[in-house]
Amino acid sequence: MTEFLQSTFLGAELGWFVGTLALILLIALPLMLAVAMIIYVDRKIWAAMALRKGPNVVGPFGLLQSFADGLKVFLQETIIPSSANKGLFLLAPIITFTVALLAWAVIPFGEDMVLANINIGLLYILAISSLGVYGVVIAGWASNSKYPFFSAMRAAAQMISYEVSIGFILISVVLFAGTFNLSEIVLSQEGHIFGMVNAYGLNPLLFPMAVVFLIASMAETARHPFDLTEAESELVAGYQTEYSSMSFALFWLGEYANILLMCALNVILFWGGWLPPLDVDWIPWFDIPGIIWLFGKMFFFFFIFSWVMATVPRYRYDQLMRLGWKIFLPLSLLWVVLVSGYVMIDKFGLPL
Amino acid sequence: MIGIEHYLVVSSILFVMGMLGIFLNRKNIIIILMAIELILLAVNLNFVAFSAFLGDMTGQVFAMFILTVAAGEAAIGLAILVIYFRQRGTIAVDDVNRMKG
Amino acid sequence: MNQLDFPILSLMMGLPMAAAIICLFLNAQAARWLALATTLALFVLGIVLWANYDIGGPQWQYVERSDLFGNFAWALGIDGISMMLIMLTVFLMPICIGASWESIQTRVGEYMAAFLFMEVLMIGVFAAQDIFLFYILFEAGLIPMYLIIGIWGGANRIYASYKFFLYTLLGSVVMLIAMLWMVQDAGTSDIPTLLNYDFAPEAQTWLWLAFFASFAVKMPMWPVHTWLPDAHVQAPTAGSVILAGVLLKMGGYGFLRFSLPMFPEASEQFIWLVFGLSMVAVIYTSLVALVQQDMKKLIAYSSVAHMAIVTLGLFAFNRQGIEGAVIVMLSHGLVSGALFLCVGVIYDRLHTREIDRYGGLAINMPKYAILFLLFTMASIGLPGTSGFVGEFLSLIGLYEVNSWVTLVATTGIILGAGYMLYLYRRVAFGELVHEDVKAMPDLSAREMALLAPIAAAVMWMGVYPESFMAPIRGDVGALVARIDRAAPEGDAHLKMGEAKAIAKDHAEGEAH
Amino acid sequence: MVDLSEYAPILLFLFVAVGLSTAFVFLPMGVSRLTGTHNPSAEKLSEYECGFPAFEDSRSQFDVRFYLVAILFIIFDLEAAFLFPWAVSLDLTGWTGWATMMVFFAELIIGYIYAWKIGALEWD
Amino acid sequence: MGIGNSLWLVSPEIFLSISSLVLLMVAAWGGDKSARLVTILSAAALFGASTLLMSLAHMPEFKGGVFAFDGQYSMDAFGSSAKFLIYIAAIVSLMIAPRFFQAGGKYRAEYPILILFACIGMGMMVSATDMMTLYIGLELNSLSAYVLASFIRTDVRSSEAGLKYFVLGALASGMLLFGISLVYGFAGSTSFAVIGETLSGDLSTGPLIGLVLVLSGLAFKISAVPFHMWTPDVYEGAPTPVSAFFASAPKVAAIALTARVIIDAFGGQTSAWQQIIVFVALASIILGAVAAIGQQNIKRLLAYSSINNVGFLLIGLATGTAQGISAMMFYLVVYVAMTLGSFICVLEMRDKDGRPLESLSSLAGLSQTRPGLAAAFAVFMFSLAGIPPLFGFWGKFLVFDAAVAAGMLPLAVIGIAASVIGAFYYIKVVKIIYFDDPAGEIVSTGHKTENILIAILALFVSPLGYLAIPFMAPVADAAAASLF
Repeated sequence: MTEFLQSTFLGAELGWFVGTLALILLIALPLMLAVAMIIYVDRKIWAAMALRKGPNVVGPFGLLQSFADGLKVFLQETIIPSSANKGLFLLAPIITFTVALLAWAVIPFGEDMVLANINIGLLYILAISSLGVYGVVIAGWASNSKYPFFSAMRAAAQMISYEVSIGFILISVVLFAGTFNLSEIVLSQEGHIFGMVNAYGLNPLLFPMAVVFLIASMAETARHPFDLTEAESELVAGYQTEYSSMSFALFWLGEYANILLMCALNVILFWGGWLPPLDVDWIPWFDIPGIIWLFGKMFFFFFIFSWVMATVPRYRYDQLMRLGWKIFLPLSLLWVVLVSGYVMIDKFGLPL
Repeated sequence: MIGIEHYLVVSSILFVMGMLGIFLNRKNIIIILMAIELILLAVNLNFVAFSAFLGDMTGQVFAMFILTVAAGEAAIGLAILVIYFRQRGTIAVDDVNRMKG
Repeated sequence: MNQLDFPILSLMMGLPMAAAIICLFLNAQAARWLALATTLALFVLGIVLWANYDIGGPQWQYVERSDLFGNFAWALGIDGISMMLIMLTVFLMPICIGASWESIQTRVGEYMAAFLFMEVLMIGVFAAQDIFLFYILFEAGLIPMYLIIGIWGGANRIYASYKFFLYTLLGSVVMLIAMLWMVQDAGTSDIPTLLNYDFAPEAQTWLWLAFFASFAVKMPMWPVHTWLPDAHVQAPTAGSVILAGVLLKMGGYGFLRFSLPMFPEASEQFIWLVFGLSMVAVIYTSLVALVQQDMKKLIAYSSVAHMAIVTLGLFAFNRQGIEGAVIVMLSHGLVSGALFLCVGVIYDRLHTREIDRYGGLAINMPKYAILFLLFTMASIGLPGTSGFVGEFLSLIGLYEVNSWVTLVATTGIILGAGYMLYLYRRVAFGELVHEDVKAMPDLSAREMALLAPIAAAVMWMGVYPESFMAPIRGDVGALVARIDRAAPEGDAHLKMGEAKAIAKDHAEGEAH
Repeated sequence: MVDLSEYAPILLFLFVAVGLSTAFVFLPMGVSRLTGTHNPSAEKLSEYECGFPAFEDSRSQFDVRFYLVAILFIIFDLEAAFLFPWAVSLDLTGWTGWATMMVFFAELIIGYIYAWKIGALEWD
Repeated sequence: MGIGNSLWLVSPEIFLSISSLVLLMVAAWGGDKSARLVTILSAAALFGASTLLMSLAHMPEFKGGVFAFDGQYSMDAFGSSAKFLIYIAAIVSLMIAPRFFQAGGKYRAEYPILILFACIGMGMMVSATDMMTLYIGLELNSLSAYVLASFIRTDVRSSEAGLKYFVLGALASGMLLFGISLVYGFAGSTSFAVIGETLSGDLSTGPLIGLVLVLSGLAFKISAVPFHMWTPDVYEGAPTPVSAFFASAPKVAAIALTARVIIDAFGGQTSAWQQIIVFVALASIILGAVAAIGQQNIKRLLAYSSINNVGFLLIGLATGTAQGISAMMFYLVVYVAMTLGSFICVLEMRDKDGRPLESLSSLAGLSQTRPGLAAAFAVFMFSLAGIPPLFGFWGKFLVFDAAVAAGMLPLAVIGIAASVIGAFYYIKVVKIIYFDDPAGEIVSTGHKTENILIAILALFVSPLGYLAIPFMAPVADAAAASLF
């Protein structure tokens, strides 16, 4: 699209600008739409598992429920507590949402369907998602209220605890893929298992990491069962307690955007991204566009997220930290050694 | 086009800001820690810019080392600060005067 | 090795060193006896040294040398001048120990150790043949002296000890730099070699000043003499004796050994400075001495005046002047030491040094009065005492150079007679007014034993100075020959008389 | 110099994202004024507490273990930073590079064990 | 040079690293009960490393100095001798620690391990021939040192010392790094040798600023004026064994490092660095002397004394000649002995409850209550003042000799004249010990280890030390020669 616009009257630079802008909006706007819908899906799934109906009033099957909620919060009054640090208070949701959007810049939706095909995409994702902590901490701090503050501390500690393990897990993948570029990581999974299965996740060596990553990504996004940050019984609504109107909604949006991102990462890193599950020609997998495969897989993972939320009881905070520091971390450390050793033997043979 | 001198100017500004942050700051020790990080940032910018300019990887490797050490430094600094805070109950710069020099 | 075939100088340094260390661990009485025995043994060794000294032999005798490392050697050796000063040291030391026998009651072991250590250093300074060895020993004296003044001194001892320490240190560190440069330039730290090394005249100026800074303080010359009265007043008697008797001589020895022969041109160049300062010293300190109420202070100021005579004599650049200066040094060492002892004697009885508290001592302490008189006269320079010989020779020599300076110096001697006689009158004559003074006993046997040898030596030097002049004659000759090229033209224009037969001995004496 | 043009879209994305979120935050504030829902009162603006005024400073001293977690995170995350370039350059460095990193890893693990043993990882 | 050979060359450091990690595990499992054991083992490890170092240094193939790791690291006489000194100082710091900490509460096993870490860092510092090695070594040392300074967590002064040391140390590292980055940019390499070759002729502004910043950062680490301000506070606040350690081993490392940087990397730029070093040296001597006069705390006094001594050390460096470096190395040995001795004497200052005393006035009359300790203290003070015949004089003598030989007479004259100011406060301490009436505050009896150490150090500093000159001088000369 960019090249096409550059060839028109807009010229090289303006054409690039307009084209890129269009691409960005093409990512950002559907993303917000997707978030709205996924919230609806989420609620529906919980409802189904609890043998309830879920949203079913607004629109057909309640499909427009999220939009109604959106409109409601949009028209609400924005309450800024008198004791809050005003600037920071308003900055926090901006950061959260910006960061949540920004990570999508390097996600490959299909072959060559990526906004910025940078060579260190994985590192970029890691860096950007780390920034998310800022939004939470600033929100908790700026509210100048007890519960948001505690929640922010918990959230920060939780997010960084699991980020450590995630870092090591990513290294395991990178060791296999030999690159940080997300598209290349996806492509390197093509026929990874016996030349047939397009997934690292089924590699016996990486499967545990895939599981750990799935759990860690729940913890990282503070999803149930790790939603200690907004444990209602203890902390009211967590760091968002003092927020209202769209500021509140932005946290919500950001959170779900992050959940989607984590789903996407799970898919891209371990389950073949936009590739069909099996690298075989006798089924017309490849006629289905990659993006559908990607979304389908993501939806599957989101279903797992939702499922877990509906069924698993919440962790205690000490259990949460123990899991992160005493189980996942040593496990992922060990796996880096194992994977790198395997990769080395694979490449160079035994050192003798 | 942006050349090496632009990077140098930016890093120098960062460096000076860090220095001023340390010397002019009379409020909070945390700000000093941040100023130190700013200085290290300036250094890293320098190293990476020079590294790219010279086509020599040493600078980037050095930057990695600096990052690591800066992390260790920040960790130890925070730890000491916590100890100090528990003793004194304040982290204002002007209160660090139990010993007059 | 030398005429005795064993390293007598090292022995003379090692013996008191060992004794000093042992003293630290002994009780009071044992320490006293050990110190006395050691110093007496050293005195005997000194006599051996003198007896075996080959007058007219090589300039440096008893030479011993072992290279230790780099630019530094354990090199010892003496010429006549050194020997006389060593003799002075070993002669005074037993007396010092004796003087402290009863007056020092606290920390006796440490006290004796400090004195013995001082003795090591003093002998070493006069015997050192390596310039750095000289410096180390020269400087090291600070530590024991600082402790002696500070621990066993009077009420105001701390101020005095600081002043003593810092003045002398400041003077000598600059000298160290000069020494470093000299060794760098000449390529050797051997003093005899350096004595004959011609430094560039421009360099000499700076070097001379650096040495001057050290020796002038040590000497002490006006205006850097102010540490001396303080130190003397506060030091215990024996400390004063050793300070006045030997330590001050280090300054004079330094001029004689370093400044003059090594930098003759610079010495000549700065003759005005030395003369100027010395003249001021002679007159000014004499006047100050006149108004002193404290006996020790008075004697201390007289020392400054006497040392000014020494510098005047030394910088006369001729035989009479230099020989006279050496004799004044020896004489002053004895006399001022004796005078301090005299003060110490009555101080021990009354615990005050204030002159007005005494008076009429001639009545109840006749022996003391006689001896005190003898030393007073010697200090004034009465013929027949040692003081006369030295001062007379110095002034003769000085007269050849500058008659005006001589005039001033002579005036100083008259003033000296004034304050010393005034002191004596106030202490010894008049009525016995104070009851406590009346009760003072005369000299004890111990005090007699301390003062009598000095009196004998003073008389000997006054009556037959040749005993003391003979060993130094050759060395002074060598020195004069060395500095002759820079000797200033005098204003006296003396005319040489015909050589008589009797002068022949002298001529031969000079030839060696 | 390195070609950074691939990053230009990200920069543009940043502007767009910031613009979007800022708009989302501030637009409702304007709208609420227009619609008249903007109606602050002292009770409404006070910070949340269970129906009574807060007793204490809300930013009270909290558990030091949060700091400990932060410190541990800094350490481990930075160690991971070393692993990233190593992971993609094993082809070049070979067994030597691998062994070197394993030495590094061993030290890291010793530090980890130490932290574990002295109870830095305990939460209760 | 292959990697195996390189590893062999750094075997002392590797040995220390492995030992320290093993000991860390011992400490983790044994807890505080194992503190004493860990201390002993650490000392043994340092001893082992010294032995290893000596045997390496005496191997014929390493005699002339060889590079390891592609010129990042140099195994030569200079580094070896400095390292040896560092290890010795560290062993002493270990020996004096347990008693001190036990008196004030608990002794923790981390202390010896931190000392070991610092030693590894210092070993790297003195052997570094590349800015990167330099930096890593420096930081390894510094980070351990920050923790050591605040080792008594319950003492507000200790934590404040740690905080100050940390803030200013980090600032110094920042300056040093910025300088290094500039030098790297303009010289195109971080290797000392390459920098030395590239930076010749007149310097343009960029590398000049780099050079100045590098020197400033290093001046911080050696606590030279005008970057000395942390020293008194840190020395006062830190636990005394730690102060003793700071004043000895890291100082050796930092000075040696500075010398190597200056000679190897900036050797061609004598005019650029020499005036800086000369200024810093003189300023350190004078300020170290003047500022010490009013101090009432013995540890602060010793801190100023160390600043003062750094000035003298830098005089040796300022000459830029082999003789000067040799003199500097020699002085370092004597300095370490003197300063360690002084600090151990300070350790002996305890009241009847075993609490440490630090004020000068509590020393009053020590000569009557503890004559042996007093004598040792006096020996150290006089030696620090550079009064002959004590060994401290010889160090100063060599340094000034080198300065004179290099034709830097004004430097020598001002420096030595300023040493007299320094003498003032040293003799003040002696005055308090010997002349004042006993204050009776120090009533503790000596501790065997400390007494033995004091005796050894005092004997070394006493004139008997001169006997060691024939053994030390060739080592110092060889060390200096290996730099050129």
